[in-house]
Amino acid sequence: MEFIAAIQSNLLSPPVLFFVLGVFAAVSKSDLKFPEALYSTLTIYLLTAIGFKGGVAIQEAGIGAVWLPALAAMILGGLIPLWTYPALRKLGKLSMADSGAIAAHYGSVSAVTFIAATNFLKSINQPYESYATAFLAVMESPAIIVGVMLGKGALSGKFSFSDQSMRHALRDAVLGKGVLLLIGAMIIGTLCGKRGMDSVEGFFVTPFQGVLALFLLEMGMVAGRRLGDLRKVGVFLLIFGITAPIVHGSAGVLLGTWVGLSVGGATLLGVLAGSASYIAAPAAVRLSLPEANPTYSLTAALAITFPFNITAGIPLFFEMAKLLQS
Amino acid sequence: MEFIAAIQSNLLSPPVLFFVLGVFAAVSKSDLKFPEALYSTLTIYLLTAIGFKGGVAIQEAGIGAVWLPALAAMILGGLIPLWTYPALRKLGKLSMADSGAIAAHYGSVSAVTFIAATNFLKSINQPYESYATAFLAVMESPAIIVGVMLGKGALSGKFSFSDQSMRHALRDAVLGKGVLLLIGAMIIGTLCGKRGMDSVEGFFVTPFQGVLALFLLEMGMVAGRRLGDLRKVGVFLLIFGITAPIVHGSAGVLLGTWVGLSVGGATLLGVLAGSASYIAAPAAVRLSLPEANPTYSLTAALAITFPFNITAGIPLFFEMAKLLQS
Amino acid sequence: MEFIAAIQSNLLSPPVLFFVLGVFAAVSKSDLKFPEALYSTLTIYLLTAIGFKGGVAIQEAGIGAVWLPALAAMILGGLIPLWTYPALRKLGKLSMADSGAIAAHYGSVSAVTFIAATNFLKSINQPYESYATAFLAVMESPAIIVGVMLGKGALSGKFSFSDQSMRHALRDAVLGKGVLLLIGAMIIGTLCGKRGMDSVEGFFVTPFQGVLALFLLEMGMVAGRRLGDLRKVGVFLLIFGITAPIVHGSAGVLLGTWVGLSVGGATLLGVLAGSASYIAAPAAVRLSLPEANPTYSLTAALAITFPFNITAGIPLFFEMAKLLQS
Amino acid sequence: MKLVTIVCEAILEERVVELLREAGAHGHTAFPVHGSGGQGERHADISETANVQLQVIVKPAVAETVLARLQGELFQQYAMVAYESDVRVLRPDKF
Amino acid sequence: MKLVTIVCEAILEERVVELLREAGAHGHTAFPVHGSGGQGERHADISETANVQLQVIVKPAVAETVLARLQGELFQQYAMVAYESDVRVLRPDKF
Amino acid sequence: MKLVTIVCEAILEERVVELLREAGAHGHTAFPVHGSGGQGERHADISETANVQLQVIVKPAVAETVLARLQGELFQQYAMVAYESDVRVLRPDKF
Ligand SMILES: Nc1ncnc2c1ncn2[C@@H]1O[C@H](COP(=O)(O)O)[C@@H](O)[C@H]1O
Ligand SMILES: Nc1ncnc2c1ncn2[C@@H]1O[C@H](COP(=O)(O)O)[C@@H](O)[C@H]1O
Ligand SMILES: Nc1ncnc2c1ncn2[C@@H]1O[C@H](COP(=O)(O)O)[C@@H](O)[C@H]1O
Ligand code: NA
Ligand code: NA
Ligand code: NA
Repeated sequence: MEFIAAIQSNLLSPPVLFFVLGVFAAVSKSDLKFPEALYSTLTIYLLTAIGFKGGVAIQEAGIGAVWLPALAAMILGGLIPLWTYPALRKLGKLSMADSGAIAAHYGSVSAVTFIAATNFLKSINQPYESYATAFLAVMESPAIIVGVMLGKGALSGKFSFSDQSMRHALRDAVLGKGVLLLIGAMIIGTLCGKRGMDSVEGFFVTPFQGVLALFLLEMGMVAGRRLGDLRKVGVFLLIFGITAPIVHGSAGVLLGTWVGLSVGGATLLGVLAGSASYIAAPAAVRLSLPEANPTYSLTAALAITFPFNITAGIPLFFEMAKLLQS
Repeated sequence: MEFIAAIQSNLLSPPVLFFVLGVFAAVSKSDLKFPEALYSTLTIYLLTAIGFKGGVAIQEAGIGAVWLPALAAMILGGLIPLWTYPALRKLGKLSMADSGAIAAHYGSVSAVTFIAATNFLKSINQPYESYATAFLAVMESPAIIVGVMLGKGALSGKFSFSDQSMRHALRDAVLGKGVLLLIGAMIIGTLCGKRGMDSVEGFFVTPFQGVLALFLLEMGMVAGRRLGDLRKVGVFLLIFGITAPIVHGSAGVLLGTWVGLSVGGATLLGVLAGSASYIAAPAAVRLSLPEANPTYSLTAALAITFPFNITAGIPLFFEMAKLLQS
Repeated sequence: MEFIAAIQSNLLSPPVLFFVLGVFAAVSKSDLKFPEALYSTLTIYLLTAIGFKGGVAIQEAGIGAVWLPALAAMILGGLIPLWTYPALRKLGKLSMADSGAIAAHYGSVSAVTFIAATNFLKSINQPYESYATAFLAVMESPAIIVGVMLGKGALSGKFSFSDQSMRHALRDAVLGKGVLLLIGAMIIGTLCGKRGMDSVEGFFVTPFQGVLALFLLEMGMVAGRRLGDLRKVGVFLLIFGITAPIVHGSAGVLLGTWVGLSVGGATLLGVLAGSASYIAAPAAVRLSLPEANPTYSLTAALAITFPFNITAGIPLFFEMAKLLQS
Repeated sequence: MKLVTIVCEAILEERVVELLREAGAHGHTAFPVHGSGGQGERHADISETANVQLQVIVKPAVAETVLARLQGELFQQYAMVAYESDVRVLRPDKF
Repeated sequence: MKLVTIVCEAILEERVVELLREAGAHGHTAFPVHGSGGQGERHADISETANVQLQVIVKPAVAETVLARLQGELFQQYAMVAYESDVRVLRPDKF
Repeated sequence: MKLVTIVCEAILEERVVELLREAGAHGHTAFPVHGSGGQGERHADISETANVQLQVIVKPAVAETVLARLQGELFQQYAMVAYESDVRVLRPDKF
């Protein structure tokens, strides 16, 4: 009952509804188009805003409280490709490159899904560790590196670290704009603390939810354009796109509970583990695993897993965490 | 006396003054230039913001209170071209296409003029039906369709619905970004209601007036570049650009009063009827009536009628509504 | 002691730290890139916001209180190139054009440095004349005109006002977007006053500090890309880039105190005099003194003087003003 | 192989792309531009007055069709310029 | 007909357009670009370092004038590249 | 002199510029574009699907190297088109 109510309240929030509007705009072939500059600007804004807020939260909680769950989150991110990859190879009969690419996307994380989850928790007045943004920041890179190594043949010994495209992938995973802005803003937030926050709150906090809604309008259009590709990716990836978040999300909730996070914090770790990247991973993977078909990973991440998480996944992981900690 | 004061307070508001600054920038050939991406972003922002706010207002008022005046507004929009077109043909000796194009612009509406009018009402503490945005949304399309039909020879039987360019016009009038964002955001606002508004108020409400001022700076530049065209459009269109808003505005005020709107609401319907579109109409009309000279319609709408409405028209329609309902 | 604390508080503010992040992004060759449209938008926003706020302050203080210090500021701006130019010619052995170009940059002013200074004063609760923006506005142009004249050979009589490129420089110095937006918004603010401010505060004030932080992220990237040029500009310009702000800043503080400004106001005049332009001057100078190497002026202004002012210069000028007025 | 370049009002983009496809082109490249011409200045800041430049690599026969159709259907009524030049492509069978 | 392409510092745009008009061109097309050359890298994020590409279709004689004037008046002092190629246009009398 | 034009996925820009430099080009010009081709539509609104167009003026021998390396290293795996044409440049020794 409560679960249904939670889903409902999640569905009727501006970000989700603007996502639906974006899908409609794409499907109906409206002439609505976001300029590229707006998309990058929204990305830059969202990443610096959550990074900065997370940093302030870390400063308040103290690094001592953060490092253990952050380390656990990071390890989880790096491990996910290790079971995702063989599953895609064996069950999905996908190529090495495609399996590595998809594994990289699913081990990495989606910032927007994370924000939607914090909104959900706030809307039902569920407290959570607000330094959880740190998990988001440290989970972006490891899976990309591991996934690319697998996709390049690490298991069959074909892979070498000195490979030029591997160097590109490493640099992108570590210095790519996503990671740089998140971690950079987080460090700035940690250094500035509450006092710095007071000065920039009117920009990084006040309009945040509305900016997110606008961003999701655009994401809806991008996802809507990919709906036609659903047929191309086949039934296996469709099932994978829903099973993977459930499995990874459960693992995240379990791990979160185990390292001592609250119900809210464990939910967030579940959401992160269950989410798939579509900002950091695609560029790094495209450059280093060019044989992989980006249609597979992007369509699965953006047109299947993202909508699933934002509607059903978030409340699901929350109910799991509640159950586990009751 | 009061009328003069009302005009004055309207003239000394940031949006109007930024419009003037924009005109100056264009006329003085300053190197100030807005990037295209900024203009689209401002448009997207303003349309979603007023749509969303309107939707929340509709939810609060109940659809029962809205449908009748909205229907009246829609019909008025569709009717305006029916007298504007023959006037332009007979009195202005304009071609079929030009007459249809201008009629479409003047039957459709200007969102920015509407916002300026709500600002004016707020500044003099005059209450109004805040669901009036619904009128704005439903008045965008009908006149475009009717105007294009007339311009394509509907009166002389030359016109057919299966015409390819007519299909383009219909799609643009109904799925064009203006209508899509306005109606889409309105529906989202209706679904989310007050609670959704609370979460996005810091984006859709707090900075709204300032964003409008910035937008008008750009509109001023666009209008300023058209000032040179005033000579080309001739005296007839100059007179038309001031007569049309007065006539249509009066009709709107009358109709609004008749369907039971308050002084504020009737003023707004007057402003909508009296305003001419320069966002939705130009693209749809250009594609479907290519023989029409866009200089005529755009210069009249943007460089004559828009400044007239924003300075004199709004207080005029307000005084009319007050007189009528006193 | 206090001086150290002031520097520290200045260093740990979001704008300064985001600047550092930008430098890091450029130096580490991250793929972070701001779209051009975002940079222009931020510039337009910052200039209109400070102009408007300054105008409201002028209206509150009355033009009578503003004109004298503003005139003094303007004259100071025009004089600075007169000693900077010979110093660059004689001591730096730079060409006529290069000396004129650099003199123009250092006589003109940096809006962002000015804002950082007002932030600094606010953070230590030091009051200042809030109409000081007027100084910023009037100090942009004179030095550009004087510097260009010097660079074109005014001293050796080679120069003529009817020169085509001189006309370009004059127009750019007076109608360039920087000056136009600043002065335009200031006049609008003066006309609207407090009441106009109330309506647009949510846009021009609330998010201002955060927008500044974002802008400095971009400035950091631009400065970071110039770090490599530090070697090219040579030791002399390095020393000049730190000496000039100290000398000019001291002159500004003295002059400010002399015309009756408070400690805060004298600090701001010092900061303006000590700052070097990198928005208005570069374009005007490039067009009118093409023989000048822009690497010299831009690198000195942006990669040496700007970071110096924002970290050490601002607190230094403040301590000077305090000492002088105690 | 021929490179056909078309500069026209931005709102025509979709329609011209359709025309190119019908004429036998297998791809195209486009980007926003501004400019001036017989119909006056066209500024890029608002989409109503912006231009777009389309470039398409096609076989000579397709180039003929494209130019003929542009001339017949759009040249009279819209701000527009089109021209053709020779290019050497890799993988000519692709076009 | 000749297509003259000019890549130069963005702040020169107005001045080059003036030069083109004086040389006898009846229109032009322009758009922002970035790049690198003898004068180093030119990034598009701030207008001070951005480039612009101008394209203009003109009669061969006008092309000569344009290139000669560019060489004489601007090449020494600004980051700039210009080249010319042959194109076949519809309605040649327009240019 | 030859003008080589390359249209490819935006994320490849840095890598292609590197390749051009290695092949002997002394500069390049680039700008964002969108389009369609064998690998489907490429929209410019998000950088993941955006294209970039690179233009480079080089000596004929360098053009050969560039096209050969593009064909060998990138054509199989990425959305990409490249072509070459003749241009007449001012100051040919610059390229
Ligand atoms: N001579 C020309 N060279 C290059 N581009 C041109 C030329 N003439 C026109 N154009 C472009 O084509 C568009 C439409 O031209 P028009 O129909 O002559 O107004 C202009 O806005 C320019 O972008
Ligand atoms: N070989 C080249 N091929 C294409 N574009 C070039 C080339 N060299 C220079 N450019 C462009 O012209 C601009 C100015 O060149 P330069 O004056 O050599 O610095 C550069 O920023 C590039 O956009
Ligand atoms: N025939 C063509 N004419 C012009 N541009 C093309 C053509 N085919 C492909 N392109 C461009 O090259 C990109 C990659 O092409 P493709 O690898 O065929 O998908 C497309 O997105 C277009 O921007
Ligand atoms: Na994940
Ligand atoms: Na109307
Ligand atoms: Na100065």
